[in-house]
Amino acid sequence: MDHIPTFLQSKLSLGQSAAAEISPGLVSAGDFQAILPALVFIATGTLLLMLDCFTRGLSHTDETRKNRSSLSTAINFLGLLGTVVAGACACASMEQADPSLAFQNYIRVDSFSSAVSLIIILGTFFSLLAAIDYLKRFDAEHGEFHCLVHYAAASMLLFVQANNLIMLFLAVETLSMAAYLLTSYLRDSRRSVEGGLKYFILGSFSSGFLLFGLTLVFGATGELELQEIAKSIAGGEADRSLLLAGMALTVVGMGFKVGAFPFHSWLPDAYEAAPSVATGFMSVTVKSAAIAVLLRFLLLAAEPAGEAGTASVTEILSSVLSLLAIATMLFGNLVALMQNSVKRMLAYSAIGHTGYLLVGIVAALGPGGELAPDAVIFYLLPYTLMSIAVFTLLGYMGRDGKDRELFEDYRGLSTSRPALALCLLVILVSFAGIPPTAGFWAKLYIFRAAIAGGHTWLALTGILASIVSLYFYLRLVVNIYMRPAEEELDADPDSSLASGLVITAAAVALVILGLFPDLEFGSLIKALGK
Amino acid sequence: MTLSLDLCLYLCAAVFSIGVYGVLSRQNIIVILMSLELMLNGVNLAIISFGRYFITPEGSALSGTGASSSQIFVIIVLAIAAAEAAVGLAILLAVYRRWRSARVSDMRLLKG
Amino acid sequence: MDKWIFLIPLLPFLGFLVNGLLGRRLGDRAVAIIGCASVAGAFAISVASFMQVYDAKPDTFLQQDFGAWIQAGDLSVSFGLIIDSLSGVMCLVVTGVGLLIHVYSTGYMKGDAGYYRFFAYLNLFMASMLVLVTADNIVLMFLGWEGVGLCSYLLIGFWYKGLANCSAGIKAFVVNRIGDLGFLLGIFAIWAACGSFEFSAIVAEAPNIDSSAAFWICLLLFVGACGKSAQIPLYVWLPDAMAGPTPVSALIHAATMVTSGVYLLARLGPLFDAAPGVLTIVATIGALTALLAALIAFSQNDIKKVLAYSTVSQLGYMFLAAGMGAYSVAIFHVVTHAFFKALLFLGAGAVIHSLHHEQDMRRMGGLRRRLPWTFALYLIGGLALSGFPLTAGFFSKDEILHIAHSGFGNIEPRSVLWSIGLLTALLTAFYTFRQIALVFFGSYRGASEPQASEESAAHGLELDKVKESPLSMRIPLIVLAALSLTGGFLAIPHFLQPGIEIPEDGKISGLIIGGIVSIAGIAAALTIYLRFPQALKGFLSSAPGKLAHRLSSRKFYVDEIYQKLIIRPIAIIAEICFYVVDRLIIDIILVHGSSFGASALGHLLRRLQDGRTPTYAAWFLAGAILVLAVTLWAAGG
Amino acid sequence: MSITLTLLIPVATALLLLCIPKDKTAELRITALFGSLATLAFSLALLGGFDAQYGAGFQFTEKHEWVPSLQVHYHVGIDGISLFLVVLSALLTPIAILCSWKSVEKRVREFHIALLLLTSGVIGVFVALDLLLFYVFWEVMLIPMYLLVGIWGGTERIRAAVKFFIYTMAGSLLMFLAILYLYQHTGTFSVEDIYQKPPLTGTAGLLCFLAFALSFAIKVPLFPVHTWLPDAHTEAPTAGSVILAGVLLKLGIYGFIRFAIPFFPEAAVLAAPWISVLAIIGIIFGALMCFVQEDMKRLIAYSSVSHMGFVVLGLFAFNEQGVQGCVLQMVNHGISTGALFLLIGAIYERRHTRRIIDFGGLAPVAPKLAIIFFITTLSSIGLPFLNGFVGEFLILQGAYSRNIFYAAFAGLGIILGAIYMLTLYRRIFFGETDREENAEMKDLDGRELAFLLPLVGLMVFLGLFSPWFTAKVQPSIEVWMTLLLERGG
Repeated sequence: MDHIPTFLQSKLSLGQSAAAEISPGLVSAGDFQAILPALVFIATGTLLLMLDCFTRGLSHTDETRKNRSSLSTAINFLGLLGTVVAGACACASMEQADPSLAFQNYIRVDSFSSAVSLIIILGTFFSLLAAIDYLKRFDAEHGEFHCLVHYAAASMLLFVQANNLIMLFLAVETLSMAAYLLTSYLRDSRRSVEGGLKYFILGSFSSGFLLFGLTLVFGATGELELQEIAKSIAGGEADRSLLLAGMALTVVGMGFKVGAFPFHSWLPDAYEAAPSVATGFMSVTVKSAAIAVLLRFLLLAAEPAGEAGTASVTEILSSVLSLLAIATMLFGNLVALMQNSVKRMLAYSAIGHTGYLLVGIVAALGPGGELAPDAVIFYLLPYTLMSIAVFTLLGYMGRDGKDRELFEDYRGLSTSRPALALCLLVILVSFAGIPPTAGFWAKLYIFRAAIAGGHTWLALTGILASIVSLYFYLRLVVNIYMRPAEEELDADPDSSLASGLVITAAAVALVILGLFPDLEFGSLIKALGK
Repeated sequence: MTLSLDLCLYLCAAVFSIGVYGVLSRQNIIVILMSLELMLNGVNLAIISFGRYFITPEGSALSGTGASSSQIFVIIVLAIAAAEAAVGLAILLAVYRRWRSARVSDMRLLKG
Repeated sequence: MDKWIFLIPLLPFLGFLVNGLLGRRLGDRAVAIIGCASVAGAFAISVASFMQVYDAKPDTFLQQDFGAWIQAGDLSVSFGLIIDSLSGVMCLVVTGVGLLIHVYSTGYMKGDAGYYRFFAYLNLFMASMLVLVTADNIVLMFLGWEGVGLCSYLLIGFWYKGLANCSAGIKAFVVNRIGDLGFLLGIFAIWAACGSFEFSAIVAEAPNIDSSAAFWICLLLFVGACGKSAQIPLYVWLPDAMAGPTPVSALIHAATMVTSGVYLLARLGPLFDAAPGVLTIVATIGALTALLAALIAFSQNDIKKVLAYSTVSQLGYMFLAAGMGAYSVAIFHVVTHAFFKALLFLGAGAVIHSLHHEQDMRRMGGLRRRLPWTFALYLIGGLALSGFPLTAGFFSKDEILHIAHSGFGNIEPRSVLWSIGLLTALLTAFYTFRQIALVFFGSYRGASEPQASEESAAHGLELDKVKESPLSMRIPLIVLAALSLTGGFLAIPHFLQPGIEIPEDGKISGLIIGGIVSIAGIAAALTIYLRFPQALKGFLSSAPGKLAHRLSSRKFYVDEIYQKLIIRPIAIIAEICFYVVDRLIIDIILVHGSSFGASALGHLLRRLQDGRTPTYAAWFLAGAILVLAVTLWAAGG
Repeated sequence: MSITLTLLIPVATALLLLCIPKDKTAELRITALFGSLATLAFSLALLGGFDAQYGAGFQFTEKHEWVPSLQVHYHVGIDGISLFLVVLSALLTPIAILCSWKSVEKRVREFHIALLLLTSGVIGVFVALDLLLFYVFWEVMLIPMYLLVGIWGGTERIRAAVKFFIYTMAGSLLMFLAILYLYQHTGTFSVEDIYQKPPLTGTAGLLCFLAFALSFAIKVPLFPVHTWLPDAHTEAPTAGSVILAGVLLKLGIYGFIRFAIPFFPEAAVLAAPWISVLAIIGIIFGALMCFVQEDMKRLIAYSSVSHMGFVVLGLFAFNEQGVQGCVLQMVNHGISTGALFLLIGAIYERRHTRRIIDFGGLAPVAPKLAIIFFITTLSSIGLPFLNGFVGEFLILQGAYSRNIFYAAFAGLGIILGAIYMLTLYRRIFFGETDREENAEMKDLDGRELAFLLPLVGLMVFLGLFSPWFTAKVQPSIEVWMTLLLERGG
């Protein structure tokens, strides 16, 4: 990672050249190519919705169960296929090194957005895979699930690619709406709908702040396009206090999406409420997208260096974010310490991980920050694998329509399911950031970037938070490995192949990535391409 | 008489704040939904004000794409607000079916 | 001969290995043969080496080096052995007395379940002692030094079923270790000062060492010597060491090991000469120890305890001599003391053996008729110890007193110490013959007197069942008795320090005074205990008599003082450290405290999440306002 | 290649074990044993091929690119200091497997896998010449150890395991931060390269040193961060205790030697008196703790605190004798304390109690046990003729040269050591055999002798022929001292 990310190198020059290329009123094929993965998601999502709608009567009549199951097989298959195709498209776009703009600069495709897109697609794929078992077991095989996931994925891809405030807001809202619905997906469950409601109210509330922030930025600079905003700020044309207020509110809004303290409060409840597969999906993809966008927004839209004497916008935002990062890391990990439910513990630990990611963002904003974006991307990858796997496990453990979420429920897992326990051990070790797993390198890159940027205190706080986090990850290990089961876990549910696949694949990937951390996305894709 | 930008912004801030207050203080989910709409509309007002501000008396744009874009922005926000309201009501229905209540503070299963 | 001196320690060591590993299968007879033969071999080689050294010119020695033992940087310690006049004499004493005691033990230990173990330990002891004596460097000497300490521990606790024996062993080992720490530090100081551990190099370097360094080196080494040779304040272990089998007491705790402190001083004589301050301390401690132990010996009732305190007292004499710079005289006393004290111990052993392990003198008496041989031999030993004219003890002890009185070399006369020494000589004669009177004269009390302690094994043995011990035990006694009578005529000081000049004036008068004192003591004891026991009882029941007796019999409360001032506090400190420092402060307050703090904080923060959406929104709003405020404040500032 | 093979064989064996059905315990044990013996053979090959006169630098080095973007390399090699530690680690593994032959009944396969992975991790720490590689091994080995304590340990095992893990991780995470800081400063993870760069000085250097030192001090363990050790030792299965005492504690010292001190010489010299004082407190404190213990394993654990204090003291004397003694004493302590744990394990296997008060009079019942225990005790209290003395002698000589009071106070530990060890011995083996269970106790069998006698042999061998050892270490120590001087220590 010794190179400066390409998207950053061409940051300003691109703005100028792109401006010359604008040909108003025309939508070219290239434009569609740029958003192809998102289009594939939208297309499959719509197709699945149609399929579900027009066959719903079929599935609810007294027709044989066979029909119903073949229908869901078809839906599952289609969903996964769509994801794979989208992934392939994203891989293809990864090939092109130079950033490109589309739809009158509303969309910007560069290596950063492609990398994050791939992570999102990966997360989507794994979630859909895990959902096959889960939905069957919880008898919740409605077509909307796939449709919602696909739409959410599509909006996340657009979110990541957004180069314009309007696009940004549009994408984040569609994404959020899908997420609200996913949370309350188990609509017969009180918890699920309660979580959905809370998520919705607070989400909309934060959207208001986000929109206000974006508006103020727009008002201060007169621009909607990120590069133009940067230029305007650099040129000193922008109204400084208006701009700062706007940036601050944007950070608040985005802070909500990533789950930073004190904007986190929706997160534990929503995570607990949502069906485990959906929690896994949201926890990785929504967070990845939001973190990526926050980083991109701050990098692209803020001016590179401040005038002498006054603190630059970047510097101010960076110190605000440092405070948020510290609070988030400590809060998440400390509260996770006190949870009795594994799912809630994971929710709080997710908040903690947000804190680490914010450290990466802070590092990216400062001098010497060219390492940080890659560090953030690298962090997202193992995080995606770990989260999905562990939420899949939560789903797998569920029996009779109930989650088994307490720590005690995991006792003796290592004797009844040794292979699964081993995978889980790997995953938890990775969560704790211990080699030889990918989680270790993720933390390494982040903290290294922080130290390179002179944010040693942030790194120190991160280390302290990590020490706290050891305890609750270990607590699960203790229950799995060291305490005998009070009651034998029932036999494997008939459908657990996909869950097992997800967990195993994640564990193996984490180890491989831990042993060969230089297998970055880029090189991986290149290796596949050749 | 021309409305100065500052005045417009104060107005929209006030509308936004009323919305915020509503969300914070109201128990009825319907009212909260309305308050949320109020927040978005307050911001909408600001966008429009900015758009107007970016157009000089001569009718040409003061800066960049701002002036025309603001109108697009507003329309999109309106659309989003509508969609959001739909989603919100859907969730509200589900909640009401399960909880037989529309008081937001009743839902306290998830906490801690 | 110099090719073979390594066999001196090695033969007993091989004996140890064979007996220790195979002894159980070999049977008692073979064990005894191996044990004695290995020591006899060592004795033979010692004699041969000694003759070679003796015949040759002064300052010759035999040396053998077997390469490095410890090496680090410029520090190097080798396995090097040396036989010169000093170590030659010591070798002879050690192997000679050792051989006799081995022979004696074959009879004494007969039938004991740990027969092979006993001989293995004894052989190991011989090996260590011989390493100690023949080492050519101080670190190797330390190996022997610790080795004999270990064997002492093992042999004191030989009858390990009695926990008291084991505790006595531990006490001996630990008190020795305290001295050893001083010794070790002294070794380090020597290396710092001389850059070498070899005796020859140290002695050569001794005059160049600056005086304060020399003072500290010698003081530290003397601490080591105090431990091993049972001087104040580290003498307390020796009386307890009598828990071991009697041959052990004779060999280790009288004849050989306990004298190694004196040997150390003699070895490094020139070094100590460079530290006159330490010599004063040595002489003073020696004299005081001699007196104190003699006073305690007065009222002991255990036959071996009397001898043990007497040993401490005699060692005091040796240190007095060494403190006067007359190392050769000290060694002279070591040699004669080895003879007569071994004789006494073995004689006491014979008595004990005959009485089936009865050690309490109050339950003895009148044994001279039943045990005529033992009585005669014991009497010779007693005379020698009392310094009866022309016995071995007479010459060596009076030489010491004479030197103290007249000064030696550069050392001024120390008349106070001399008078203490003289007083002690009187006391020595007195308590020795008190013992003889109690054991051999009077009437037998074994059947009547109630048992003094539960440990004594004999249960009212009838006098006519008391039998003389076997021949294997008697022969060594005879040899030792002969040596005790004639040993005084060996001119050891002149052999060891060829240029020695013991001031002649007043020597004869000194001898006469010594003789008179000794005879006076003997006479007094015999008179009081045999003729006027009632007067004694009268005196003891008077107030000053009671006090004196109590002080003496309770050993001046030294053990109790140590217990109160050192051992108890350490135990209390250990408890406090464990429960307060380790458990409470470090583990509970700091370690668990920090985790508890984290949990408490977590618990507190958790309450933010109260489940009510408006609360959540309020926190959100507060956060937003805070972020806004910080941003604008930072921009303004 | 030999180092890599030594590292990989345990891992390969562990993978092989995964292929054997879990109920075939005999096959599992034999496979693990052979794997560990092969590791031992390779480590002995290293010992045989080691060239004491090689001069500066490391031998058997291998260097391959691992993470190019960070310039992390798979760079391994050994010098005289790490040589014997590698051999010791490889030696203790088959012993640990043998001593668990009967005592570990549950989850045999996982047990051996954990043990073998632990071996690899530990050896990796000793051979790594890349700071990050070192750190990876350093943490990797924690997990198997954690599981060993937590799964196969005694009644309080979970608490002990978690305490062990969090204690050590807390230290090592701070070190992790310091490693990254150092990397930022020097731009490399290569240990040899860092040796060549100008050292970090001032506050930054001091803080980094402290972070390293804390991590290593916890592992050693140095007073006052030792409280995890008694718990971990007491609860760990015998094999775990053996490896823990024999090897894991050495990692801390090794870390000081290889990393903390040469990286930050200025800070190390500044901190040396403080650390020495802590070491001395540890020596005395650990020994005093032994007086109060009721559980023999816990007693030995506290005695380890005391002994490791000596080792630290020798190291921070910063002279040839002290460092030489430190290296030697590390190995000595591994052998003798390892043997003590094995013996206590053997007793526990027979009597299922470790409370000292339950014993007494074992000497006539189990003479072989008594003799070996006694020799080990003597080795532990530093009796000349056995290994412990040479190490302690050199350490104290080194400490004396640094400051006479260090040696004097540390020497108290020797006295106290004699008291508690001999008392322990007395309480277990001497006295009347008054309990029936004790009277019926079996003596050591052939299997136990097979792993105890080599250790006893080593005690005697190192006690008599220590130059064989020190000659191999000496050149490396000279290089180390020069390095320290060059870097301003």
